[in-house]
Amino acid sequence: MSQPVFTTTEPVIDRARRAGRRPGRRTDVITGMEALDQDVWRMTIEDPFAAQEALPGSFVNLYPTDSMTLLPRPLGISRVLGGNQIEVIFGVVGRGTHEFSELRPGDCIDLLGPLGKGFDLSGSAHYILVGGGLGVPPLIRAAQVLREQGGARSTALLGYRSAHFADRFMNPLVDDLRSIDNGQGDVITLLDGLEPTLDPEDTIILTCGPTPMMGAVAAWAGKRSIPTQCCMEARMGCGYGTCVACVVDTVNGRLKVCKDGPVFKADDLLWKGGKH
Amino acid sequence: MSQPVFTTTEPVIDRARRAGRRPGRRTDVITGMEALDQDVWRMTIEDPFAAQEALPGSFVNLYPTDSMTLLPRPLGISRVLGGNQIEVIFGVVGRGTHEFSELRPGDCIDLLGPLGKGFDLSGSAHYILVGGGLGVPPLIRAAQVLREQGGARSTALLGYRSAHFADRFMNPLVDDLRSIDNGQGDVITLLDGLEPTLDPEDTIILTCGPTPMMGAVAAWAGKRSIPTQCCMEARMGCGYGTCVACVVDTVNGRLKVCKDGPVFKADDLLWKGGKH
Amino acid sequence: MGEIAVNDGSIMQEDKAMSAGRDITPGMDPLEPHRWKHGTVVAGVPWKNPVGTASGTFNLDACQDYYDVADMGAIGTKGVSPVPWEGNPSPRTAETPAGMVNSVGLQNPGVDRYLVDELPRLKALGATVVTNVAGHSDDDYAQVVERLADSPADMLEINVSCPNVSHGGMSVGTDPEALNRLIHRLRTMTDKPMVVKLSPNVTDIVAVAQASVEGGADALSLINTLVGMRIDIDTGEPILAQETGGVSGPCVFPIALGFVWRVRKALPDIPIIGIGGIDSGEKALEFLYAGANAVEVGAAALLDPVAPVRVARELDDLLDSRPELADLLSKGKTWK
Amino acid sequence: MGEIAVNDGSIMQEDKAMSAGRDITPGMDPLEPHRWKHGTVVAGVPWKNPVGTASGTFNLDACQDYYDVADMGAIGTKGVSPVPWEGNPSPRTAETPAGMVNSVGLQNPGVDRYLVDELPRLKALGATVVTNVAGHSDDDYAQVVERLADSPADMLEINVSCPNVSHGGMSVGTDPEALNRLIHRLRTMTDKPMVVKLSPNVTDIVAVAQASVEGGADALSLINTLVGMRIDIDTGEPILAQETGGVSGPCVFPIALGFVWRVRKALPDIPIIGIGGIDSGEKALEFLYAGANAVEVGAAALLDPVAPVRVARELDDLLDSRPELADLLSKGKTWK
Ligand SMILES: Cc1cc2nc3c(=O)[nH]c(=O)nc-3n(C[C@H](O)[C@H](O)[C@H](O)COP(=O)(O)OP(=O)(O)OC[C@H]3O[C@@H](n4cnc5c(N)ncnc54)[C@H](O)[C@@H]3O)c2cc1C
Ligand SMILES: Cc1cc2nc3c(=O)[nH]c(=O)nc-3n(C[C@H](O)[C@H](O)[C@H](O)COP(=O)(O)OP(=O)(O)OC[C@H]3O[C@@H](n4cnc5c(N)ncnc54)[C@H](O)[C@@H]3O)c2cc1C
Ligand SMILES: Cc1cc2nc3c(=O)[nH]c(=O)nc-3n(C[C@H](O)[C@H](O)[C@H](O)COP(=O)(O)O)c2cc1C
Ligand SMILES: Cc1cc2nc3c(=O)[nH]c(=O)nc-3n(C[C@H](O)[C@H](O)[C@H](O)COP(=O)(O)O)c2cc1C
Ligand code: FES
Ligand code: FES
Repeated sequence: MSQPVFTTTEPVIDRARRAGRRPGRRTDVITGMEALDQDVWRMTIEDPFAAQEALPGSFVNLYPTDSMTLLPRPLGISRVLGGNQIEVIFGVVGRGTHEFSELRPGDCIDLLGPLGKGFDLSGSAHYILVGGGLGVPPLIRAAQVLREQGGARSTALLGYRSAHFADRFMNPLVDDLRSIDNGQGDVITLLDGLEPTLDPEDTIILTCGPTPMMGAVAAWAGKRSIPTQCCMEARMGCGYGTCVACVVDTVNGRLKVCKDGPVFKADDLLWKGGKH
Repeated sequence: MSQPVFTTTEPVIDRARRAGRRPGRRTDVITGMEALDQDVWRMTIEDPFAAQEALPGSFVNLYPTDSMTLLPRPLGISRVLGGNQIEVIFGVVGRGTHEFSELRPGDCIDLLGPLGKGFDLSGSAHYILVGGGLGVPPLIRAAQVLREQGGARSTALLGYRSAHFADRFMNPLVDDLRSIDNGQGDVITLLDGLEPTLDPEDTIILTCGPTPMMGAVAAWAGKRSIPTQCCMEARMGCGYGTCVACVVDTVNGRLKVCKDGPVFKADDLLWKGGKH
Repeated sequence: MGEIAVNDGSIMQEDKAMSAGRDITPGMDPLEPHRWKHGTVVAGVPWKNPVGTASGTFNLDACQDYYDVADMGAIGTKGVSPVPWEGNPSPRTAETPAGMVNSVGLQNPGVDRYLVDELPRLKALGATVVTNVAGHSDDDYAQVVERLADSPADMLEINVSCPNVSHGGMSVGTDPEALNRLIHRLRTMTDKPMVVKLSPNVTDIVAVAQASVEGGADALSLINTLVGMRIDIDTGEPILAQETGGVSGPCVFPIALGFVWRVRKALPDIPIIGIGGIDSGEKALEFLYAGANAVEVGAAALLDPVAPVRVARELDDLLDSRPELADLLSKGKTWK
Repeated sequence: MGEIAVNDGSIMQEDKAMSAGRDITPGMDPLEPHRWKHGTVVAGVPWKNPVGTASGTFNLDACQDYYDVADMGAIGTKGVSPVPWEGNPSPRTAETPAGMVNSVGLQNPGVDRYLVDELPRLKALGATVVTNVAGHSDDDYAQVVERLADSPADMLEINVSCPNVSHGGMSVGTDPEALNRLIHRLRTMTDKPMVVKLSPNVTDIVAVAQASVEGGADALSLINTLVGMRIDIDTGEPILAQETGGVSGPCVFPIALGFVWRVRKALPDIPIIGIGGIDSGEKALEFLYAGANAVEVGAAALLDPVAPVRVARELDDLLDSRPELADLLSKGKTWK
C-alpha cells in the first residue's frame, strides 16, 4: 500500500538545483537528539542543502505536524556537522517546540531553509559574541565560521538563566569564553569585565538573545562606538520573505526580520521607545 | 518529557464502568493487520469493552488522525476474538480507510463503541445471512453469536465483486456457505438456488450490503413473506445518536441509523422510490 | 544524557490525538468524581461551571450513557418547533479541514413531545436546561415560546441563525429590524431568561446584537454555524443533499472568538454565551477572556461523547490560577 | 499475506505531511519540467493554467528563489496603495486550527515603486500579472488605478475586502451602494480587466457581487479573509497587536467554496476567481466545480514556497480525466 514519499530530502534538493532554484519544504531525517538542560534540546538533522548553504545567523523553519500549529518554527542553525547535517538548539516554549522535543533519531521533520541574511564576518577585528540563553545558537555558528575563515580573534560572552548549556559547544570554537548566569549577573557584567582589554577601533560585537538584552548591549556598544550586529526575533508567517508578517522598525523603514535580517546593524534599528 | 497518555484503554473503560457509564473515545492498540484482497483489510484491536458488549450488527467508530478527517468511520464488528479483541474487515474507500490500511500491529487507533442495535437473533428459525462485499462483516458476527447461542441452523449467501475474501471467516461459523461473484451472478441467484429447500414459515433473513442489494433481497423475501432484517449504512456525524445526521426513512418516521439501527426490519423501511 | 534512540508507544498516542485536531489534556479523566470550583451566572441563572452543551449536539438518550448531565454547567437541547420537523434529506454531513458541515435542518419531534419527554427527564436528572427554539416564521417561534413559558426550562434560546432551514432561521437573524420585532413579541410571552442565538453570516454583528437586546433579549449566544459546503470531485456535485450547510468545529474557533470580542466591546453588559470550535479548556478560556460569561461545546461532542465534561473539567482547573476572572464570572460579570 | 509486523519510515513521512493539514500528492515534483495541458480564460485574459498566487502571499524576491513565476496561471501581487504604507504593529500573525490569522495591514512600498520594480520584473519573467489595488478611500483607489491604467499589468484586482485597514478596505466592500459607486468611478479610468475582490464578512454576498458587476467589474475574486482573532491565555490579551485580523488557510475552505457557489448560482456569466484554503489540486478542483474560472493559492504558499506550483501541477493532471470541465474552462466558461 505504501506509495513513494513526496519529498525525501535528496530528490527535492537535486531537482531544485537542476531547476536553478532553492528547494521548498521537505521532510528530513533526525539524526540526533540530546537533552541539554530542563526543556532545552539539541537536535541534528540530515539536510545537505541546509548544511552547505548555512550562513552564520541563518535559521531554518521547522514545522510541527499538529494541525493547530501550521506556522513555521524558526530556529537558528548552531553548527554544521560533517558537511550534510545541521544542528539546532531549542527551548520548549509552547506546543510546537514541545512536539519537537518528543522526536527521536530516525523520526522525520519538515524543514525549509536555510533562511535569512547572516552576520557580516568580513571585517578583520576581535569579534565579541554576546549571547543570551536560546539566542546563543546562531553565535555558535558564527564562531564556527570565524574559525573556518581563520585570522580573527573571538571571544564569547554568554548569559544564561541557570545551566550553562551551550558553553561546551562554543568553547572549542572561540579563543576565550566567559559565561554567567542570573545568580551572578548578566552579559553587561561580562562586557564591563572585558572592556579594559578591548580596542574599540578593532572590535565588532555580534549579539543574539532577548530583545531587551540586545538593546542593552547595543546601548553599551554605542557609547563606545563599537560596531554591533544584532540577530532579531519576530513572529513569522512564512519565514522566507513573502508575507511581511515579521517586521522590525529600522532607519530604512519597516523591514522583514526573515529576509532582510535576522541580522541588522544595531545602529539601523529603532529600539522600542525611540532609537536605543 | 513524555507525559502520561490521556486515554489508554483500560483506565478509560474502568473509570466509565465505576461511574456507571459507557466509556467515551479511547486510544486502542492494534494487534493484527492482514490484507485479504486488493484494498481489503482485516484489523484486530484490543478493547475489552467493545469485545464484551458487541452485539451482532454492532459497529465501532474508528477515527483517522488527519485533521481533514475528523468524522468517525463506522465499521461493523466482524468477530470477537479471545474475549478482549474485536475484528473489523474494511475496504479502502477514501482518505480515512486509506490511513487505516497503513497501520500495523502495535500502532494505535482511536475507537468509540460498540454502537448501535444489533440483529434480533431470538427467534428460532433457519437463519439465512445474505451479505454483499463489505457488508459481510456484521453477518460474520451474527453467525458467531448464533453459533454461541446454539440451536438455530444458519446458511450464509455471500456475493462479492471478485475475490471471496470473507468466506474463510464465515465458513466455520455456519452450517452451509454459498458464495458467488459478479462473474457468476449475485445473491438473488443464490437465494433462488436455495429456495426449494426453504420453509418460509421457519426462515429469517439477515442482510447487509449495498442498499440496492438489500432492497432486492427485501423484495425477494417480501414476496415470500420471509421476515427480513437489514443492516443499513449512512454518513454519520457522531455515530452514537446525538446529531441526527444519519437518518433513514421508516414507517415509524425518520430514524437514526446509528442508534435506532443500524439493523431495521425490512418491512419498516421506506425504500427509495416507495415501499416495496 | 546521551543520544536517545527510539520513540515509545505512549508518545505516539498523545501525538496522534493532537494531530487529529483534538486538543486534549494528557491524563485528564472527565468521569473522575469532581467538585466544581468555579461557577458562572448567565442572565441571573447560575451554572455550576461555565460550560454547556451546544444545541443540536446533545441528545439525552445518547449522551447520558456517557456522562452525568448534571455535571454540565447547562444542557442546551436541540431546536424544538411547534410541530415535528423531519429535517433535510441525506447526506447531512461532510468533512472539512478541522471541521464539518451539516445540514440536519432541525429535525426534531416537536415541542409537545419535548415537554413530556426530554425536558422533564433532564430536570429530574438535575440539569440546568437551555431550550433551543426553532421556527419557520414569527408565529412558529411564538407558539413554541408560549408552550415553554411555564415549563421547567431554565432558559430559552431563540435560534434565529440556522442556515439549514429555508424560512425563519437565518433569514430573521440577519435582519436587525425583523429580529427586533420578533424578540419584542416573544418578550411579552415569557418571563424566562431569553437568549438570542446569533448568526455569524452577517455584515454587522453589533447591529444584530443591539436589535436583540433592544427587543428584550436577556443574553446572546454566538455563533451558530457559518454557511459552507463540500463538493465530491468524482461527481462534481455537492456532498450534502441540501447543497450548502453549516460549518462548525475547531476551524471556526478564531472567527467565533472575534465575533464575541466585537459584541462584548459594543455591549459591555449583556451576558454572552460563546460558542464555536471549543474542544479544550484552553479554547473555552479564550472565550472567557474575549468577554463571554459561559461557553458551549458543539461539534467536539460529536467526536467524543465526553468532550463537554472534559472541557468543563479542564476549564475548572485553569480557573484555579485565575482568581480574578473566576471571581468576575461567579458574580455574573465578565473580563474587562 | 500474513500479519505484518512493523511500520516503515516512508509511511511515517506521508502520514506526517497529511496530519499537518497539508494535502499532498505523494511523488509529485512541482519543479519537474512540465508542459501545461489545461488553460483557462478569466475576463478575456488567458491563464496558462487555472492557478494563481493570492495577493499578499506572493513576493517576487522571495518566491522566484523557489520557482519560475511564469509557471503560474497568474501572479497576484500584494495590494499597492498610492503612497507607501507601513502596515500594522507586530505581532501580525497567530495560529488557528488548520489556519492562521494575519493583520499585516497592507504594508507595501506604494504604486510608484511597484511600477518600476516588481511589475516590470514580473513581466520580463513572462508572468501574467493581477495587480491588487488597495486604498483608504475612493480617491486612493482612483489614484492607484490611474497610475496602473497604462502599465503592463494584465488585470487589476480591486481589494475592497481587507479587514486589516481602518478605512476603505472592508468597509467599502460590505456596502453594495458605496461599492457600486467606487467601481463605477474606477471603470471610467481604465480599460484593463477589472476584478473586484469580495469580502466574506457580509450578510448578502450576492448583493455585493451584483453591485460590483453593475458598477462595471469584469470579474470577481473571493474570498478575502474572515475577521477573527486569538487570545493569549497567559495574559488574557489578544495575540495580534491589532487585536483582530483576517483568518485564512484550510479552515476557511468550505466557507469560501459556499460563497463561490452562491455567487455562481446568482450570476451565471461573471468570471470568478475562487480563493480560500486551497492547498491541493483536489481542493482547487472543488472550486472549479463550484463555478470558478480559476483559483488562487494563499496561506498554503506561506507554509511551502512551492505550494502554488504544486497545486497547479496536481490540478493539471486531475483535469486530464475531466475533458468536459477542461474544455469549458479553456473557452472562458464554467461548470454548469
Ligand atoms: C530568526 C529566529 C531564530 C530563532 N532561533 C531560535 C533558536 O535557535 N533556539 C530557540 O530555542 N528559539 C529560537 N527562536 C525562537 C523560536 O522560534 C520560538 O521559541 C518557537 O517558534 C516557539 O514555538 P512554540 O510552538 O513552542 O511556541 P508557541 O508559543 O506555541 O508558538 C506560537 C507561535 O508563535 C511563534 N513564536 C513563539 N515564540 C516566538 C519567538 N520567540 N520568536 C518568534 N516566534 C515565536 C511560533 O513560531 C508560533 O508561530 C528563534 C526565532 C527567530 C525568529
Ligand atoms: C453502520 C456501518 C457499518 C459499516 N461497516 C463497514 C464494514 O464493516 N466494512 C467496511 O469496509 N465498511 C463499512 N462501512 C462503510 C464505512 O464506514 C466507509 O467505507 C468509511 O467510512 C469510508 O471512509 P473513508 O474515509 O475511507 O472514505 P471517505 O469517502 O473519504 O469518507 C468521507 C466521509 O464519508 C463517510 N462515508 C464514506 N462512505 C461511507 C459509507 N459507505 N457509509 C457511511 N459513511 C461513509 C465517511 O465516514 C466520512 O465521514 C460501514 C458503514 C456504516 C454506516
Ligand atoms: C449537527 C449539528 C446540529 C446543530 N443543531 C442546532 C440547533 O438545533 N439549534 C441551534 O441553535 N444550533 C444548532 N447547531 C449549531 C451549534 O449549536 C453551534 O452553534 C455551532 O455548531 C458552533 O459550535 P461548534 O463549532 O462547537 O460546533 C448545530 C450544530 C451541529 C454541528
Ligand atoms: C499574510 C496575508 C496577506 C494578505 N494580503 C492581501 C492583500 O494585500 N490584498 C488582498 O486582496 N488580499 C490579501 N490577503 C488575502 C488572500 O489573498 C486570500 O484572499 C485569503 O488569504 C484567503 O485565501 P487562503 O485561505 O488561500 O489564504 C492576504 C492574506 C494573507 C494570509
Ligand atoms: S515571515 Fe513572512 S515575510 Fe517574514
Ligand atoms: S450519526 Fe449522529 S445521530 Fe447518527
